[in-house]
Amino acid sequence: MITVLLFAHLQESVGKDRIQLPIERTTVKELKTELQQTYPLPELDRVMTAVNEEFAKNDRLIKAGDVVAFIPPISGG
Amino acid sequence: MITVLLFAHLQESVGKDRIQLPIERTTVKELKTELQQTYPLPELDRVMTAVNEEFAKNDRLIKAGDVVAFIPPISGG
Amino acid sequence: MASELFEIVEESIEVGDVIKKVERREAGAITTFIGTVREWTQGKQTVYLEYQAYIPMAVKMLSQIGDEVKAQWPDTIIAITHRIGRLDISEIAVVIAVSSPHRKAAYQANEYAIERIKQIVPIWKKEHWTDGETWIGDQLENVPYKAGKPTIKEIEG
Amino acid sequence: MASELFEIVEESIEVGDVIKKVERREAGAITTFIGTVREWTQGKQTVYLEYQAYIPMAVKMLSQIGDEVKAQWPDTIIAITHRIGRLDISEIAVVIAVSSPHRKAAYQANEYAIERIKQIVPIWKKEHWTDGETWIGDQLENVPYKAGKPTIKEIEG
Repeated sequence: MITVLLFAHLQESVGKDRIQLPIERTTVKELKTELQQTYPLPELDRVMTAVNEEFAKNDRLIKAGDVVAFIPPISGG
Repeated sequence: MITVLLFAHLQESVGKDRIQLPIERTTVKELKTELQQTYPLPELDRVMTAVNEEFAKNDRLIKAGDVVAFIPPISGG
Repeated sequence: MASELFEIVEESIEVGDVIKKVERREAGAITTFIGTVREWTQGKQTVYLEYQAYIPMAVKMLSQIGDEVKAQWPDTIIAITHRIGRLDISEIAVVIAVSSPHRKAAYQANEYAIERIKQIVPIWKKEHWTDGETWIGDQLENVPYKAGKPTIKEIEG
Repeated sequence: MASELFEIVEESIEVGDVIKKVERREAGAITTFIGTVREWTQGKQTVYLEYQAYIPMAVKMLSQIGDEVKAQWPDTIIAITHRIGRLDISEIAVVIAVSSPHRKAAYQANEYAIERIKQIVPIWKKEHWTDGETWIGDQLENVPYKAGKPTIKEIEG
Protein backbone atom coordinates (compact mmCIF):
# COMPACT_ATOMS: atom_id res chain seq x y z
CA MET A 1 0.00 0.00 0.00
CA ILE A 2 1.24 3.50 -0.88
CA THR A 3 -0.20 6.57 0.85
CA VAL A 4 -0.61 9.74 -1.19
CA LEU A 5 -1.07 13.08 0.60
CA LEU A 6 -2.77 16.00 -1.08
CA PHE A 7 -2.67 19.66 -0.10
CA ALA A 8 -4.11 23.02 -1.08
CA HIS A 9 -6.00 23.02 -4.40
CA LEU A 10 -5.03 19.39 -5.11
CA GLN A 11 -6.89 18.39 -1.96
CA GLU A 12 -9.93 20.39 -3.05
CA SER A 13 -9.88 18.99 -6.59
CA VAL A 14 -9.94 15.43 -5.31
CA GLY A 15 -12.20 16.08 -2.34
CA LYS A 16 -9.96 14.34 0.17
CA ASP A 17 -6.53 14.81 1.73
CA ARG A 18 -5.15 11.30 1.22
CA ILE A 19 -5.47 8.36 -1.17
CA GLN A 20 -4.39 4.79 -0.40
CA LEU A 21 -3.20 2.79 -3.41
CA PRO A 22 -2.56 -0.99 -3.40
CA ILE A 23 0.74 -0.72 -5.27
CA GLU A 24 3.98 -2.60 -4.51
CA ARG A 25 6.48 -0.66 -6.62
CA THR A 26 6.28 2.34 -8.90
CA THR A 27 8.03 5.63 -9.65
CA VAL A 28 6.95 9.20 -9.01
CA LYS A 29 6.26 9.68 -12.71
CA GLU A 30 4.19 6.50 -13.04
CA LEU A 31 2.25 7.33 -9.90
CA LYS A 32 1.34 10.75 -11.26
CA THR A 33 0.11 9.22 -14.52
CA GLU A 34 -1.89 6.62 -12.66
CA LEU A 35 -3.56 9.19 -10.41
CA GLN A 36 -4.45 11.39 -13.36
CA GLN A 37 -6.44 8.49 -14.89
CA THR A 38 -8.73 8.44 -11.84
CA TYR A 39 -8.72 12.00 -10.48
CA PRO A 40 -9.00 15.51 -11.96
CA LEU A 41 -5.37 16.39 -11.33
CA PRO A 42 -3.89 18.00 -14.47
CA GLU A 43 -1.67 20.13 -12.20
CA LEU A 44 0.27 17.05 -11.11
CA ASP A 45 2.73 17.63 -13.94
CA ARG A 46 3.67 20.96 -12.41
CA VAL A 47 4.04 20.10 -8.73
CA MET A 48 6.95 18.79 -6.73
CA THR A 49 6.85 15.45 -4.99
CA ALA A 50 8.08 14.36 -1.59
CA VAL A 51 8.63 10.74 -0.67
CA ASN A 52 8.76 10.12 3.08
CA GLU A 53 9.09 13.88 3.69
CA GLU A 54 11.98 14.37 1.29
CA PHE A 55 11.81 16.04 -2.09
CA ALA A 56 12.12 13.49 -4.89
CA LYS A 57 12.57 13.56 -8.65
CA ASN A 58 10.27 11.94 -11.21
CA ASP A 59 12.43 8.82 -11.55
CA ARG A 60 12.48 8.14 -7.80
CA LEU A 61 11.33 4.61 -6.93
CA ILE A 62 8.38 4.23 -4.56
CA LYS A 63 7.58 1.03 -2.70
CA ALA A 64 4.78 -0.19 -0.45
CA GLY A 65 4.76 1.65 2.88
CA ASP A 66 6.08 4.90 1.45
CA VAL A 67 4.23 8.16 1.99
CA VAL A 68 4.11 10.31 -1.13
CA ALA A 69 3.10 13.96 -0.88
CA PHE A 70 2.47 16.29 -3.78
CA ILE A 71 3.79 19.76 -3.04
CA PRO A 72 2.17 22.55 -5.09
CA PRO A 73 4.18 25.77 -5.38
CA ILE A 74 4.76 26.94 -1.85
CA SER A 75 3.23 30.18 -0.59
CA GLY A 76 4.11 30.27 3.10
CA GLY A 77 6.17 32.88 4.89
CA MET B 1 27.40 83.79 27.33
CA ILE B 2 28.15 80.55 25.50
CA THR B 3 27.22 77.19 27.04
CA VAL B 4 29.56 74.25 26.46
CA LEU B 5 28.28 70.71 27.09
CA LEU B 6 30.66 67.86 27.87
CA PHE B 7 30.00 64.14 27.67
CA ALA B 8 31.67 60.81 28.36
CA HIS B 9 35.38 61.04 29.17
CA LEU B 10 35.46 64.79 28.44
CA GLN B 11 32.97 65.28 31.26
CA GLU B 12 35.11 63.19 33.58
CA SER B 13 38.34 64.99 32.63
CA VAL B 14 36.83 68.37 33.46
CA GLY B 15 34.76 67.18 36.40
CA LYS B 16 31.54 68.80 35.22
CA ASP B 17 29.04 68.43 32.42
CA ARG B 18 28.82 72.06 31.35
CA ILE B 19 30.90 75.23 31.24
CA GLN B 20 29.55 78.75 30.82
CA LEU B 21 31.86 81.18 29.02
CA PRO B 22 31.34 84.97 28.84
CA ILE B 23 32.11 85.16 25.12
CA GLU B 24 30.22 87.20 22.50
CA ARG B 25 31.61 85.72 19.29
CA THR B 26 34.10 83.00 18.46
CA THR B 27 34.56 79.97 16.20
CA VAL B 28 34.60 76.28 17.02
CA LYS B 29 38.33 76.18 16.52
CA GLU B 30 39.01 79.21 18.74
CA LEU B 31 36.71 77.86 21.41
CA LYS B 32 38.58 74.55 21.51
CA THR B 33 41.91 76.35 21.85
CA GLU B 34 40.55 78.58 24.59
CA LEU B 35 39.15 75.63 26.57
CA GLN B 36 42.41 73.73 26.27
CA GLN B 37 44.21 76.60 28.04
CA THR B 38 42.03 76.12 31.12
CA TYR B 39 41.05 72.45 31.12
CA PRO B 40 42.83 69.11 30.57
CA LEU B 41 41.20 68.45 27.21
CA PRO B 42 43.86 67.35 24.72
CA GLU B 43 41.20 65.13 23.05
CA LEU B 44 39.30 68.20 21.86
CA ASP B 45 41.26 68.14 18.62
CA ARG B 46 39.80 64.75 17.82
CA VAL B 47 36.14 65.24 18.68
CA MET B 48 33.22 66.51 16.66
CA THR B 49 31.35 69.63 17.64
CA ALA B 50 27.65 70.40 17.60
CA VAL B 51 26.30 73.95 17.76
CA ASN B 52 22.66 74.12 18.83
CA GLU B 53 22.29 70.38 18.28
CA GLU B 54 23.72 70.37 14.76
CA PHE B 55 27.11 69.09 13.75
CA ALA B 56 29.45 71.97 12.89
CA LYS B 57 32.87 72.37 11.32
CA ASN B 58 35.87 74.08 12.92
CA ASP B 59 35.24 77.39 11.12
CA ARG B 60 31.63 77.63 12.28
CA LEU B 61 30.85 80.93 14.01
CA ILE B 62 29.48 80.81 17.55
CA LYS B 63 27.69 83.68 19.22
CA ALA B 64 26.31 84.41 22.69
CA GLY B 65 23.33 82.21 23.47
CA ASP B 66 24.57 79.25 21.45
CA VAL B 67 24.92 75.83 23.01
CA VAL B 68 28.09 74.06 21.96
CA ALA B 69 28.48 70.34 22.58
CA PHE B 70 31.62 68.30 22.07
CA ILE B 71 30.82 64.88 20.66
CA PRO B 72 33.50 62.25 21.28
CA PRO B 73 33.43 59.24 18.94
CA ILE B 74 30.00 57.72 19.29
CA SER B 75 29.56 54.26 20.78
CA GLY B 76 25.80 53.84 21.02
CA GLY B 77 23.70 51.22 19.32
CA MET C 1 14.99 22.27 23.44
CA ALA C 2 16.67 22.26 20.00
CA SER C 3 13.62 20.62 18.47
CA GLU C 4 11.49 23.55 19.63
CA LEU C 5 13.53 26.04 17.66
CA PHE C 6 11.38 25.21 14.63
CA GLU C 7 7.64 25.08 15.09
CA ILE C 8 4.39 25.01 13.18
CA VAL C 9 1.60 26.25 15.44
CA GLU C 10 -2.13 26.81 15.19
CA GLU C 11 -2.46 29.54 17.81
CA SER C 12 -1.24 33.14 17.59
CA ILE C 13 2.51 33.70 17.78
CA GLU C 14 4.10 35.81 20.51
CA VAL C 15 7.17 37.52 19.06
CA GLY C 16 8.80 37.64 22.48
CA ASP C 17 8.58 33.87 22.87
CA VAL C 18 10.53 33.33 19.66
CA ILE C 19 13.12 35.93 20.63
CA LYS C 20 13.65 34.23 24.01
CA LYS C 21 14.73 31.05 22.26
CA VAL C 22 17.76 32.74 20.72
CA GLU C 23 18.78 35.10 23.54
CA ARG C 24 22.17 34.44 25.13
CA ARG C 25 24.85 36.36 26.98
CA GLU C 26 27.39 36.22 24.17
CA ALA C 27 25.01 37.61 21.52
CA GLY C 28 24.89 41.36 21.13
CA ALA C 29 22.52 41.40 18.17
CA ILE C 30 19.12 39.84 17.57
CA THR C 31 17.19 40.37 14.36
CA THR C 32 13.60 39.34 13.87
CA PHE C 33 11.42 39.08 10.82
CA ILE C 34 7.68 39.21 11.39
CA GLY C 35 5.47 38.32 8.47
CA THR C 36 1.92 39.60 8.91
CA VAL C 37 -1.25 39.29 6.87
CA ARG C 38 -1.39 42.25 4.51
CA GLU C 39 -4.77 43.72 3.66
CA TRP C 40 -3.94 44.85 0.12
CA THR C 41 -1.97 42.93 -2.49
CA GLN C 42 -1.76 44.46 -5.95
CA GLY C 43 -5.05 46.30 -5.53
CA LYS C 44 -6.98 43.31 -4.19
CA GLN C 45 -8.38 43.39 -0.65
CA THR C 46 -7.83 40.34 1.51
CA VAL C 47 -10.49 39.53 4.11
CA TYR C 48 -8.58 36.71 5.76
CA LEU C 49 -6.05 34.01 4.96
CA GLU C 50 -5.93 30.30 5.53
CA TYR C 51 -2.58 28.55 5.85
CA GLN C 52 -2.17 24.83 5.43
CA ALA C 53 1.04 22.85 5.98
CA TYR C 54 2.38 19.38 5.51
CA ILE C 55 3.34 19.65 9.15
CA PRO C 56 6.03 16.99 9.76
CA MET C 57 7.84 17.84 6.54
CA ALA C 58 7.49 21.58 7.20
CA VAL C 59 9.17 21.19 10.60
CA LYS C 60 11.88 19.10 8.97
CA MET C 61 12.50 21.71 6.27
CA LEU C 62 12.61 24.54 8.83
CA SER C 63 15.18 22.53 10.69
CA GLN C 64 17.13 22.03 7.46
CA ILE C 65 17.14 25.80 6.99
CA GLY C 66 18.55 26.01 10.51
CA ASP C 67 21.37 23.66 9.47
CA GLU C 68 22.08 25.71 6.37
CA VAL C 69 22.23 28.90 8.44
CA LYS C 70 24.55 27.27 10.97
CA ALA C 71 26.87 26.20 8.15
CA GLN C 72 27.08 29.68 6.68
CA TRP C 73 26.99 31.76 9.86
CA PRO C 74 28.40 29.45 12.59
CA ASP C 75 27.98 31.91 15.47
CA THR C 76 24.25 32.43 14.97
CA ILE C 77 21.26 30.78 16.62
CA ILE C 78 18.00 30.79 14.70
CA ALA C 79 14.41 30.00 15.68
CA ILE C 80 11.41 29.97 13.35
CA THR C 81 7.71 29.66 14.17
CA HIS C 82 5.08 29.54 11.41
CA ARG C 83 1.38 29.65 12.13
CA ILE C 84 -1.28 27.80 10.14
CA GLY C 85 -5.07 27.89 10.08
CA ARG C 86 -7.19 31.02 9.70
CA LEU C 87 -5.42 34.37 10.07
CA ASP C 88 -7.01 37.80 9.99
CA ILE C 89 -5.47 41.01 8.70
CA SER C 90 -2.35 42.09 10.65
CA GLU C 91 -2.03 38.75 12.42
CA ILE C 92 1.41 37.19 12.48
CA ALA C 93 2.04 34.29 10.09
CA VAL C 94 5.75 33.78 10.70
CA VAL C 95 8.48 34.94 13.07
CA ILE C 96 12.19 34.37 12.45
CA ALA C 97 14.64 35.32 15.21
CA VAL C 98 18.42 35.18 14.83
CA SER C 99 20.96 36.02 17.51
CA SER C 100 24.62 36.61 16.80
CA PRO C 101 27.61 38.24 18.44
CA HIS C 102 27.70 40.62 15.47
CA ARG C 103 24.88 42.32 13.65
CA LYS C 104 25.85 41.71 10.02
CA ALA C 105 25.42 37.95 10.38
CA ALA C 106 22.13 38.41 12.22
CA TYR C 107 20.67 40.35 9.30
CA GLN C 108 22.06 38.08 6.61
CA ALA C 109 21.01 34.82 8.23
CA ASN C 110 17.53 36.15 8.89
CA GLU C 111 16.96 37.25 5.31
CA TYR C 112 18.39 33.99 4.01
CA ALA C 113 15.89 32.07 6.17
CA ILE C 114 12.78 33.83 4.86
CA GLU C 115 13.91 33.33 1.27
CA ARG C 116 14.43 29.62 1.90
CA ILE C 117 11.08 29.26 3.67
CA LYS C 118 9.45 30.48 0.49
CA GLN C 119 11.37 27.87 -1.51
CA ILE C 120 11.31 24.65 0.46
CA VAL C 121 8.86 24.64 3.37
CA PRO C 122 5.56 22.99 2.39
CA ILE C 123 3.09 25.64 3.53
CA TRP C 124 0.32 27.06 1.38
CA LYS C 125 -1.94 30.01 1.79
CA LYS C 126 -5.44 30.55 0.54
CA GLU C 127 -6.54 34.14 0.07
CA HIS C 128 -10.12 34.96 0.91
CA TRP C 129 -11.40 38.13 -0.74
CA THR C 130 -14.82 39.75 -0.58
CA ASP C 131 -15.62 38.15 -3.95
CA GLY C 132 -13.88 34.81 -3.87
CA GLU C 133 -10.94 32.74 -2.73
CA THR C 134 -7.94 30.95 -4.16
CA TRP C 135 -4.87 29.03 -3.17
CA ILE C 136 -1.81 31.17 -3.88
CA GLY C 137 1.14 29.81 -5.76
CA ASP C 138 -0.07 28.12 -8.89
CA GLN C 139 -2.42 30.54 -10.48
CA LEU C 140 -1.16 33.81 -9.15
CA GLU C 141 1.74 36.17 -9.46
CA ASN C 142 3.75 35.12 -6.47
CA VAL C 143 4.94 31.70 -7.51
CA PRO C 144 8.21 31.58 -5.64
CA TYR C 145 10.26 29.86 -8.32
CA LYS C 146 11.88 31.56 -11.26
CA ALA C 147 11.03 28.72 -13.61
CA GLY C 148 7.50 28.04 -12.37
CA LYS C 149 8.70 24.97 -10.56
CA PRO C 150 11.66 24.61 -8.24
CA THR C 151 14.73 22.81 -9.41
CA ILE C 152 16.16 20.12 -7.19
CA LYS C 153 19.12 22.43 -6.69
CA GLU C 154 16.91 25.17 -5.21
CA ILE C 155 15.37 22.62 -2.92
CA GLU C 156 18.54 20.99 -1.73
CA GLY C 157 20.15 24.36 -1.00
CA MET D 1 2.54 60.27 17.67
CA ALA D 2 5.24 60.85 15.04
CA SER D 3 7.50 62.39 17.67
CA GLU D 4 7.31 59.18 19.70
CA LEU D 5 8.75 57.10 16.90
CA PHE D 6 12.21 58.10 18.12
CA GLU D 7 12.91 57.87 21.81
CA ILE D 8 15.72 57.88 24.34
CA VAL D 9 14.53 56.17 27.52
CA GLU D 10 15.96 55.33 30.92
CA GLU D 11 13.82 52.31 31.72
CA SER D 12 13.96 48.88 30.09
CA ILE D 13 12.67 48.59 26.52
CA GLU D 14 9.76 46.33 25.58
CA VAL D 15 10.35 45.06 22.05
CA GLY D 16 6.59 44.68 21.51
CA ASP D 17 5.99 48.35 22.26
CA VAL D 18 8.37 49.43 19.52
CA ILE D 19 6.88 46.94 17.04
CA LYS D 20 3.38 48.28 17.77
CA LYS D 21 4.43 51.73 16.58
CA VAL D 22 5.09 50.49 13.05
CA GLU D 23 2.31 47.91 12.64
CA ARG D 24 -0.28 48.66 9.97
CA ARG D 25 -2.68 46.80 7.77
CA GLU D 26 -0.82 47.46 4.54
CA ALA D 27 2.53 46.19 5.85
CA GLY D 28 3.24 42.50 5.43
CA ALA D 29 6.79 42.61 6.78
CA ILE D 30 8.27 43.94 10.00
CA THR D 31 11.95 43.62 10.81
CA THR D 32 13.43 44.39 14.19
CA PHE D 33 16.97 44.81 15.39
CA ILE D 34 17.58 44.31 19.09
CA GLY D 35 20.96 45.35 20.42
CA THR D 36 21.76 43.74 23.76
CA VAL D 37 24.64 44.02 26.20
CA ARG D 38 27.16 41.35 25.30
CA GLU D 39 29.14 39.72 28.08
CA TRP D 40 32.33 39.08 26.13
CA THR D 41 34.02 41.44 23.68
CA GLN D 42 37.35 40.35 22.29
CA GLY D 43 38.15 38.21 25.31
CA LYS D 44 37.21 40.85 27.88
CA GLN D 45 34.31 40.24 30.26
CA THR D 46 31.83 43.07 30.73
CA VAL D 47 30.13 43.34 34.13
CA TYR D 48 27.73 46.10 33.11
CA LEU D 49 27.48 49.09 30.78
CA GLU D 50 26.57 52.69 31.25
CA TYR D 51 25.10 54.65 28.38
CA GLN D 52 25.05 58.43 28.26
CA ALA D 53 23.38 60.58 25.62
CA TYR D 54 23.12 64.18 24.58
CA ILE D 55 19.40 63.57 24.73
CA PRO D 56 17.77 66.34 22.67
CA MET D 57 20.33 66.02 19.90
CA ALA D 58 20.14 62.22 20.00
CA VAL D 59 16.37 62.35 19.47
CA LYS D 60 16.89 64.83 16.65
CA MET D 61 19.47 62.59 14.97
CA LEU D 62 17.26 59.52 15.31
CA SER D 63 14.53 61.51 13.65
CA GLN D 64 16.96 62.55 10.90
CA ILE D 65 17.73 58.86 10.31
CA GLY D 66 13.97 58.37 10.01
CA ASP D 67 13.89 61.03 7.30
CA GLU D 68 16.79 59.42 5.47
CA VAL D 69 15.04 56.05 5.58
CA LYS D 70 11.80 57.58 4.32
CA ALA D 71 13.66 59.14 1.40
CA GLN D 72 15.29 55.87 0.37
CA TRP D 73 12.44 53.43 1.17
CA PRO D 74 9.28 55.55 0.91
CA ASP D 75 6.87 52.76 1.89
CA THR D 76 8.53 51.99 5.22
CA ILE D 77 7.75 53.19 8.72
CA ILE D 78 10.57 53.13 11.25
CA ALA D 79 10.69 53.49 15.03
CA ILE D 80 13.81 53.53 17.19
CA THR D 81 14.15 53.44 20.97
CA HIS D 82 17.56 53.66 22.66
CA ARG D 83 18.03 53.18 26.36
CA ILE D 84 20.57 55.03 28.50
CA GLY D 85 21.81 54.62 32.07
CA ARG D 86 23.08 51.40 33.61
CA LEU D 87 22.47 48.18 31.66
CA ASP D 88 23.32 44.66 32.77
CA ILE D 89 24.33 41.74 30.55
CA SER D 90 21.61 40.73 28.07
CA GLU D 91 19.56 43.85 28.66
CA ILE D 92 18.32 45.67 25.58
CA ALA D 93 20.14 48.86 24.60
CA VAL D 94 18.38 49.60 21.33
CA VAL D 95 15.39 48.41 19.31
CA ILE D 96 14.79 49.35 15.68
CA ALA D 97 11.51 48.31 14.07
CA VAL D 98 10.69 48.79 10.39
CA SER D 99 7.45 47.88 8.67
CA SER D 100 7.03 47.67 4.94
CA PRO D 101 4.70 46.12 2.39
CA HIS D 102 7.69 44.10 1.15
CA ARG D 103 10.43 42.40 3.10
CA LYS D 104 13.51 43.51 1.17
CA ALA D 105 12.98 47.15 2.12
CA ALA D 106 12.29 46.20 5.73
CA TYR D 107 15.68 44.49 6.02
CA GLN D 108 17.61 47.17 4.15
CA ALA D 109 16.12 50.11 6.00
CA ASN D 110 16.68 48.43 9.35
CA GLU D 111 20.34 47.71 8.70
CA TYR D 112 20.85 51.21 7.33
CA ALA D 113 19.42 52.66 10.55
CA ILE D 114 21.76 50.79 12.91
CA GLU D 115 24.78 51.81 10.83
CA ARG D 116 23.69 55.44 10.94
CA ILE D 117 23.02 55.31 14.69
CA LYS D 118 26.64 54.34 15.15
CA GLN D 119 27.73 57.31 13.02
CA ILE D 120 25.62 60.27 14.02
CA VAL D 121 23.60 59.74 17.21
CA PRO D 122 25.41 61.22 20.24
CA ILE D 123 25.31 58.28 22.63
CA TRP D 124 28.30 56.88 24.45
CA LYS D 125 28.87 53.72 26.38
CA LYS D 126 31.18 53.06 29.28
CA GLU D 127 32.26 49.47 29.77
CA HIS D 128 32.64 48.27 33.33
CA TRP D 129 34.87 45.24 33.70
CA THR D 130 35.91 43.34 36.81
CA ASP D 131 39.23 45.23 36.74
CA GLY D 132 38.31 48.67 35.47
CA GLU D 133 36.17 50.82 33.27
CA THR D 134 36.45 52.99 30.21
CA TRP D 135 34.40 55.04 27.79
CA ILE D 136 34.33 53.26 24.44
CA GLY D 137 35.07 55.05 21.23
CA ASP D 138 38.25 57.01 21.65
CA GLN D 139 40.68 54.65 23.18
CA LEU D 140 39.33 51.35 22.00
CA GLU D 141 38.91 49.27 18.90
CA ASN D 142 35.36 50.08 17.99
CA VAL D 143 35.67 53.68 16.90
CA PRO D 144 32.86 53.80 14.38
CA TYR D 145 34.60 56.00 11.82
CA LYS D 146 36.97 54.80 9.17
CA ALA D 147 39.22 57.81 9.57
CA GLY D 148 39.12 58.04 13.36
CA LYS D 149 36.75 60.98 13.12
CA PRO D 150 33.59 61.29 11.06
CA THR D 151 33.61 63.45 7.99
CA ILE D 152 30.84 66.00 7.60
CA LYS D 153 29.62 63.90 4.70
CA GLU D 154 29.15 60.84 6.93
CA ILE D 155 27.28 62.98 9.38
CA GLU D 156 25.02 64.73 6.92
CA GLY D 157 24.10 61.45 5.24
